[in-house]
Amino acid sequence: MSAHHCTVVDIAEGKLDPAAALDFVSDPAFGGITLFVGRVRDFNVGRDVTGISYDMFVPLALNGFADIAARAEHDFGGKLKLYIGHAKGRLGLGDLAMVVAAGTPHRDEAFRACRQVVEAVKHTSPIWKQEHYIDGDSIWSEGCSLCEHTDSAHAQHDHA
Amino acid sequence: MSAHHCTVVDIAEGKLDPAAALDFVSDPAFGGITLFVGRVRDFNVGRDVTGISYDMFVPLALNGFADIAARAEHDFGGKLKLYIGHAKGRLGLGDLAMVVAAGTPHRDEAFRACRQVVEAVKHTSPIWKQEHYIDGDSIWSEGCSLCEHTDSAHAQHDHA
Amino acid sequence: MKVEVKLFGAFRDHQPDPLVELELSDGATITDLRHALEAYGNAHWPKFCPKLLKYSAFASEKAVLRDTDAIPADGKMAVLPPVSGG
Amino acid sequence: MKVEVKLFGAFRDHQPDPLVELELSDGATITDLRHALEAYGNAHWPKFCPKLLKYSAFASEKAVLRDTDAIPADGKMAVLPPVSGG
Repeated sequence: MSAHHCTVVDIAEGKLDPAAALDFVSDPAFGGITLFVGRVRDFNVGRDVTGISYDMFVPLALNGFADIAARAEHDFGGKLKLYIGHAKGRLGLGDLAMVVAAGTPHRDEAFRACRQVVEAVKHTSPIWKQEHYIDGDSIWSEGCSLCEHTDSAHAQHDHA
Repeated sequence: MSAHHCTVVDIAEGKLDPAAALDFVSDPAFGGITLFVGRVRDFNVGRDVTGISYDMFVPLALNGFADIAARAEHDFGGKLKLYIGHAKGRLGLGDLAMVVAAGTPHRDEAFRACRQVVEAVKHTSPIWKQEHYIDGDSIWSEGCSLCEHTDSAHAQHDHA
Repeated sequence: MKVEVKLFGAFRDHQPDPLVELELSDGATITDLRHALEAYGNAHWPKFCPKLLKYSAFASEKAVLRDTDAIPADGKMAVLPPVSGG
Repeated sequence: MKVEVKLFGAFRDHQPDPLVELELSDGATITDLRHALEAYGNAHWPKFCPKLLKYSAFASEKAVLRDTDAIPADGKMAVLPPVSGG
């Protein structure tokens, strides 16, 4: 599946690069490219945030990214290139947590494929976010259960 | 309206820069950034394309971009930064025709604002596309009428 | 009043200079301008397509105008065929 | 069989080493593992929250497993609390 690039970048070793994502999904046959960047912001649910740590089960996450890409390819046809990248480790304000890009012949598919992949990564990837606050407190975010018995009953999750 | 940057770049003088668009819409309070890039592709409606010329009524286009941004700000709240850029002149394959970026606190608004702006630019801006084909022929694309009396009856237009 | 009409898109193919000068009565509307440009096109442009003009709008540098609007006093107008940006 | 369970997310706060070793009977299922980890948590983790475990899934490096699935032969498992990527 050379049309899709899935990566996890440890913040200690490097940063996610939106330009590389755009380059990867560019193609002479593609007129539309949509990119999503998730950044660590300074405020969430009423508290001042100083950073976010991302814990991740890397091999399963990469397997899942490949599954998500295969699903998008099925849904949007073969003329699709995807870049799926997520950061790992302790991120500071403004650091990039997630970069997803989709390239397709036409813009509608690019927007929809990008959105579908972003939602799938956020709701199904084995990634856990711990927010650090200005008062020194840290809290693991509530999230989406991956249990079959809670399929339709997500634990409450925020939309960061 | 310093939260929005609207620009027209003549291909003879420079290129649209997605990185500049991402930088412009980034903000410590924003967790979601969505970017759209429209590129000249090599094939359209069954013909091999060698390039596209964009004609534009620049002052009216820039006025329209500002209106589009104001409308998005109204629809998605004040916590929004937009970058709206369009190229002008004779573009070659792979050149960037359009770059739109939206930054917001949460991703849903970023996706929706970016899409809304892209559609508005394509359907209402005084910009005209002439495709050049490998056989030497050139054709002005059909488009969306701006006449009030054809409001709900667009002339046929392609979705490049 | 003298009205200058800038040509865009497919209208540019009709003549090298992308500007047409028309003479209209003072207080003329966009509808009057539309008729005057149609007459000009029929007279001067061998490949003129009245249907394209029918789907075209008229605008100043600030806004697209309605058919019932008066032509602005400076007489600086543009004719906008159906748009195809992006 | 010996089963190694990697801890992620909030489970990491319970102990410095993010790995728990459990002894289960051969042919044990994910449900058996769930019960064994609950017993381990109750015994060793003062702040253990059974409700979080209830909403947690179990996975190999390849896939999330169902409660009725057998534990893979290599016994290498991970417990996944509700996820919050992005």
